Amino acid sequence: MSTVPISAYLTLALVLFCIGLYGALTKRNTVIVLISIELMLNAGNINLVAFSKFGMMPSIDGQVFALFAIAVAAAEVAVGLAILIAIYRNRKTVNVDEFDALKH
Amino acid sequence: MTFPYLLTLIVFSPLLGILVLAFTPKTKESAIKLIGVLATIPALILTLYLYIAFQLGAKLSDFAEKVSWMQFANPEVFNSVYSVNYELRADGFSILMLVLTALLSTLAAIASIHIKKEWKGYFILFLLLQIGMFGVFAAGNLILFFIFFEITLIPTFFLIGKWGYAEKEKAALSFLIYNGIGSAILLIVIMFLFAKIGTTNIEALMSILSNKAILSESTKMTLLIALIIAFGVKLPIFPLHSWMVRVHVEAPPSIVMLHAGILLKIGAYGLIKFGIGFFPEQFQSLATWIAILGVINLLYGAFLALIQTDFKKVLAYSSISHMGIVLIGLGAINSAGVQGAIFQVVSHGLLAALLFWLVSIFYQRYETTKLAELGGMARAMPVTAGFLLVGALGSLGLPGMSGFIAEFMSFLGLFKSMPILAAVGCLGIILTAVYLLRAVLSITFGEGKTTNKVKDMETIEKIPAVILVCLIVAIGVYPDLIASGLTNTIETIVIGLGG
Amino acid sequence: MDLETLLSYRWSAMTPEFIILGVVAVLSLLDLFLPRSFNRKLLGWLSFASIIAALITVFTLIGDTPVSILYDTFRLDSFAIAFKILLLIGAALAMLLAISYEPEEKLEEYRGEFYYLFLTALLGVMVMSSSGDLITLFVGLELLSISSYILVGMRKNYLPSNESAMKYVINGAIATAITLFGMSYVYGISGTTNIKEMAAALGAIDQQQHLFLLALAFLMIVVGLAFKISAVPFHMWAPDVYEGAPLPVTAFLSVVSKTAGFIIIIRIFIGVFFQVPDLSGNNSLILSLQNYLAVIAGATMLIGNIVALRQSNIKRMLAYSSIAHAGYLLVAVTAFSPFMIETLWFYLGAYLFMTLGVFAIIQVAAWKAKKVQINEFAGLYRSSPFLAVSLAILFLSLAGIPGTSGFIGKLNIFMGALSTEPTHYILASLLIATTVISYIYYFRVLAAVFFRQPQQETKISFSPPAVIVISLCVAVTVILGVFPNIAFDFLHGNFLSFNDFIQ
Amino acid sequence: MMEFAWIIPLFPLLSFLLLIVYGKKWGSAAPYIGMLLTFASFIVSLLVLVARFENPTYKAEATWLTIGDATLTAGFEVNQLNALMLVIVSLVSFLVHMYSKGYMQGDERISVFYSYLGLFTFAMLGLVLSPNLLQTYIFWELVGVGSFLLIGFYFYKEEAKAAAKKAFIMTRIGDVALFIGMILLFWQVGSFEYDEIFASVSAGTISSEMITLTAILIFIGAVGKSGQFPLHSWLPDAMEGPTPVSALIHAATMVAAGVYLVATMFPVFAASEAALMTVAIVGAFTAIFAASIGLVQKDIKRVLAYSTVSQLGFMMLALGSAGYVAGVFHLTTHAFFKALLFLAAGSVIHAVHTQDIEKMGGLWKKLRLTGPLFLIGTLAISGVPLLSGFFSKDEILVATWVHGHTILFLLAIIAAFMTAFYMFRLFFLVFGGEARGDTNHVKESPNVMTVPMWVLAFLAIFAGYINTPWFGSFLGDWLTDGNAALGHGHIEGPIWIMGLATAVSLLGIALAWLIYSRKSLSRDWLSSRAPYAYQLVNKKYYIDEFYHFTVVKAASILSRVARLFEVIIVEGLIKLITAFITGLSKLGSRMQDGQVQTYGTVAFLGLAVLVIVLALTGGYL
Repeated sequence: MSTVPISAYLTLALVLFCIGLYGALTKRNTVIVLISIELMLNAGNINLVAFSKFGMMPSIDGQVFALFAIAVAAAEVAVGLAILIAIYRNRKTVNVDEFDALKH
Repeated sequence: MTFPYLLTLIVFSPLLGILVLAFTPKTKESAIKLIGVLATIPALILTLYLYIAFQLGAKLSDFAEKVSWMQFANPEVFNSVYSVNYELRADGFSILMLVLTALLSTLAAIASIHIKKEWKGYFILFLLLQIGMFGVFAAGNLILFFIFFEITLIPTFFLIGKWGYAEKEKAALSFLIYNGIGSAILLIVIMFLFAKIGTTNIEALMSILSNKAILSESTKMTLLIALIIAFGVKLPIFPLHSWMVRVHVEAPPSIVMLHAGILLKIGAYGLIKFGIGFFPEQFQSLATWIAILGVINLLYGAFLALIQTDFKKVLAYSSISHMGIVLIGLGAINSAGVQGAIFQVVSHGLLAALLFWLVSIFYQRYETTKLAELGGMARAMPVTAGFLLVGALGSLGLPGMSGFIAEFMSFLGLFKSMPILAAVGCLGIILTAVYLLRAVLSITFGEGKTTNKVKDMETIEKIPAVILVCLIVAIGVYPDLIASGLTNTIETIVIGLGG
Repeated sequence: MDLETLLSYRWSAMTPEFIILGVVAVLSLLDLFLPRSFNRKLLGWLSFASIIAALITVFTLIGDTPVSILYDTFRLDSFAIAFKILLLIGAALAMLLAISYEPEEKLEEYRGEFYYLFLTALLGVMVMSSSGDLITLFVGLELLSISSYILVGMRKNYLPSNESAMKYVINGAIATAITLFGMSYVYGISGTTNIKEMAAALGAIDQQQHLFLLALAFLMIVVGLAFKISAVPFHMWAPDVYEGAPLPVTAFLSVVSKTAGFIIIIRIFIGVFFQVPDLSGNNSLILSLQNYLAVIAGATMLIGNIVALRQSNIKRMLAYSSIAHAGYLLVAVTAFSPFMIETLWFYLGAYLFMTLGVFAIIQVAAWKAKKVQINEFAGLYRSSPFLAVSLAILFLSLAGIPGTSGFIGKLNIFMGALSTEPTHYILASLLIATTVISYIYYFRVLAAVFFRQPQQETKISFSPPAVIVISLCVAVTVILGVFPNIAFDFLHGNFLSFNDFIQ
Repeated sequence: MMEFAWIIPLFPLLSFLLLIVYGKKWGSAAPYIGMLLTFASFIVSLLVLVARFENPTYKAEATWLTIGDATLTAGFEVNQLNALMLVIVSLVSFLVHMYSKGYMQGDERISVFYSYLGLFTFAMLGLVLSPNLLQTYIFWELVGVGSFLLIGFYFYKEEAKAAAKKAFIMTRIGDVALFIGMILLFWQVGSFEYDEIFASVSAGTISSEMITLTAILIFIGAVGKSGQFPLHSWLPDAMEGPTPVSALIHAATMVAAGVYLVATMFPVFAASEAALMTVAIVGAFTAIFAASIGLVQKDIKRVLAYSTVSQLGFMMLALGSAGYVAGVFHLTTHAFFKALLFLAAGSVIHAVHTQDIEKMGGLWKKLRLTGPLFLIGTLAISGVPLLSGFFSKDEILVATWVHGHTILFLLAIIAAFMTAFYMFRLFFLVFGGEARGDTNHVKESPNVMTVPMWVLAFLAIFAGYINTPWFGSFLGDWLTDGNAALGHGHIEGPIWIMGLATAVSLLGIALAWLIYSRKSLSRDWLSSRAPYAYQLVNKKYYIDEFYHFTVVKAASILSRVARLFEVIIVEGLIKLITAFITGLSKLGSRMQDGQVQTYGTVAFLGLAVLVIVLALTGGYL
């Protein structure tokens, strides 16, 4: 089987993380923002898994950690969407930049 | 014989009054006033007892108290370096200040009859303030000193802000901020000493710091300058004085009696006990600057007092000017100077209290302190006018009153170390006479301007004035009355200064 | 693993968690099946009782430490106990506030959730406080976060509540992501998630770039956790969320959630990074990276205190003041003095009481008022001297005036900053300076409360739980201010300066 | 007896305290208390003087204040000089007390007046008794207060207020000089005691410059008190006070205190030629300067005031010319005849209720007693032979001549001539000719006022005989006995000086008679000759104006500068800081724009910055 060096996975994760961050900070649509956050979390997961397989001292812990992380991420986004729905009821918009009643 | 917990009793005796007041209903005005005044009496008696015991040769160590208070770090794991004790002690100077505090507090409490509203809150805060002041002078270590020092700020803030005159809130806030900055600097110094030396006990620090090896020269110098700034705000030293003018103008007179009488003196107290006490050599190398600052204070205050149109402002600037004398005395760094400074602390305390009490009396009747609107008081209220004149003469340094002794000794000291500067400073003596006479004569002499029919002082109003005048004259006529108690304090200081 | 090993664990160590967990389950079921008419407040009292019970059990656990079960994922050391005490007390008081909380639109139908989400959040923190493994730390953290997201948005039909929840979620999720990313690097280098093994593994490494990566991970984790303690650079959500959230939740966030942040910070810093040699190899990584923390702490204090000056809404003002306090606490972390944990514990404890007291007062005083503007507090002294005086004492404590616990706490931090080598003069001076600035806004409120006349006479109706909270907080604040040794002796007597942290 | 000298000042002090406290209650009884107590102190001082004749100097002192290792003492001393002064002071004071009973009749604040008199007398006697410089200074100031209070007695009059203030402040200027001189001496000698000072002066332990400096500083103090040029201008204004006060304070006692001080410190002065010279010059100049102003004054009291200044100048001249005895002698005689003159003037004013001599005239017939009394005084001061003034002034002239100050001698002669002239001008204008105002309701003063005048008149005539060229210089010998530093009891001078003095005084009188009584010369005969000179003199050489435009203006300008500094720098700095902080907080809260993504960005940027720094510094910061 082919061996891809760990550095590749790490770079991928880093790139993914940055993309996610970029999306989270720039997109107007809240749903997309939440998805971008998913990307960031998954970047972390990739790291974990990669390390657990190709790390200098491989161990199963990383994958366990990743599983937990996935679950957590799911919950987080679920809550996010729920709140989005609640706010949509009152505000009739999903554009994150319009939620600025509280400021200064 | 020993005096267990005498100092603690003195410091916390006002608590009794606070408790009683807390359970007296708001509506019982006369009762509240009475309690307020009575609550200051125990402290007065105790301090007098302390003073007499001390004069009869009780050892200072008999008064000291020490109880472990808190450990930052676990004493079993670390040595007890990081532990703070509750320790009180007294020496000649602080005993003197304690007596002065107790006395002025009682008088100010009597003077509070002119307070218009909400006596309950007023007296509770008043007594809190008294606790703070006692604590400052009885504190045996710097942290305790700082704690009480800060405790004085809070009641004063509320007393100024609630019972003051038109601009009261502004005055209260600027009082708080200035003194906050001062105490912040003080805290840094204290904690630095604590962290680096491991104790804040005043005597211990004195002995440890006298050792050259501890702390570098420059560090000591920095600390000293920090201390001078910290206490300079309180004193106040030019140019840190603008808050004090505001307070003098806006605060209720009975509080100004305490403020000018005691609180400002905490600055001098700290400067003498810690500034000189801890860093004598450094202080010596700064002496010239201190003296110059003193002369500046003296003249600057005097010149500004010369053109004020509000009597309270005149008194405020005269306070600045008089604190200059303290600095001059300290700058002289010889026994005469230091003693002069201490005398000035006491004497100005009494005189300022007297003058502001009189201000309160005639403000009560004329509703103004503007020089332009007053005049010819000597006809309407001869007694008040007389006292006012006495007060003015006292604070312009008329021999036979306490002010002269202080002025005389301070200048005596300064003329030894730096005659030229002293000669310049003497201008201040003339100016003082000029502005005080200008102000007081335009109030008392001349044709009466105000038309309100007024009564002269009531008997109750006379009590504080008479007591104060008696003390002022007593000190002026026989200064050894208090000088004798100070000898060892001054000796230690002067020895620290190296002769 | 087989049953024996399972049974061989001393589960008793987890009793408090079990109690909370059980009550959560019960509550959710009850809430589901009980009829609408049933007064949900009783559930509140039930959960309060459960917290108290947990607290008592925690006290019984003092002494036989450290206990470690489940392969060290759960460890009960003196640190865990000490902080659980704080957490439970804070949660109990916050719960009292929640019970007496009455927004103008009734939240009857979801009052139940309100309570057990409180408990789940609490559970998360408790797990964190005694977890010996990155995974449990992370899960606990998220349990807390997710519950509190919902709590913030609890007032469904109240727009600010929704909005603040939204902001909280987005920021929180980003923070989580950053933290996770950082953690993944740490795991990658050490090859384990168990803190103790990590410490061993990391202590051994010598490769430059690994250390560099660790430093990077350190910074990411710091920034990620800065969100929880609302410190620079992740502080900006705090004012908005504090303003929008229901008041008890605000209280909960500013106390329990902040404590949680510091718990995880200490766990990771001391457990992991303190063991790592720095790039030069002769010093601990955390010590050589102190300056980064110092910068963060300084910036937090400055921003918190300075921006607070302009706030007209008291909840926002308190938000900034809580940012400032995070800064003060970070000073202690930065200094890393030998008695850092005591310092943090004491300060968090003091902070807990004064903050909750203040929020309780606001809840009582601003009963009807939708928005809580500072000038609406004018003349509070007239309408209720009790509230006014209590507020004064608590504010004095927040401002660090002697005679209150706040002063002792600050003194402690200050001592730490000055007694260590290298001495943090600048940080200490900054702490004091910003404290003086803080006088301005605290005392401006007091000036309004005491010196001004009320605009309109508002009848204040006291609810017993809130009054209990207020009096308790004031009492403790003063007592700890006058006799701090009550707390210190308790610490020193029972936890022996936390030297069982990693064994 | 002398060991009880300390009791002398206590009587007036007692009267002061009693009257200030109970005066209101006792009302009309007040004067008697005052008189009684001052009389008591007069008797005691008389006894002390008698005792001093056979016994040596007595001195007693006790610790007053300990400063470090130095201890200051307080006590009292009885030597020739102050024994003499005690009598003069207490006597004049007693007489004035008595006189005031009549003069102040009907004033509702008479008790206050008497209490002030008591205070002053106490201070003056204390001053005289002081054995050391510090104590002298203390009473010196108290005397000033006494005078201040009495000048300002009519407090509702703006002039009185101004005069009182002026008096206090101008003397204060002198006092500060004295203060400095005193302290400088202390650090030289290590003590304030006179005898120790003199000892170390004679021992030569003090550098001559220091002696000169301190001597001159002390002399400035004297200048202030004795209204010498340039600090003289308060004295004429002080005439705003009640006339008895002018008699007591501003003629007989306080103003003489300056002379007394110089006399007491004479050994120090004697040790420095320069100091003596200064004293002499200032004295002589003042003498002629004041006399010239006296020529044109229209206010009866002001004429006397300027004559006082000028006479004090004579005394200073005497002391400056080493004529210790002459100085003290003139001090004594002057005390009597000037007090007499003032009291007489007072009784005139009492009668006609004006002080403007233009509105008087022809009072000789009306005031049968006052007239002659005034004449006696006038003759005495003009130095007409056989009256006291003649002898003392002669002594001074001799001393000046012998000491070799030819110019000063001339000035003195001219001054003497002027004295004679303006005094008789005054006399003729007031008593001679016809009434210019309405004089029908004018009546003689009561006995209580005339009796003291008789006593003084007696002394004004015969006091001179205690020290004459013919019947032996008893006073001088006694004063200088056992104290070489004070010079000889009697200085032999050429006999023609006496003739000259007599001549000029008679000349002055004659001229005055020609112009004002016989009117053979028109009144503006002289003034029309030199109008500018006249103007100059009439305006008192514009001294007050000069001060107003220099000192006062300077002070007020400085004050304004200080205020500007206060407003701009001190307050401004604070405003700047507060503005800065509020600006920062404004910025901070503006950044909080409610956009959740901004918050995220900030966090990210924060992280980025930290990471970049880490990358750049490689972990070390």
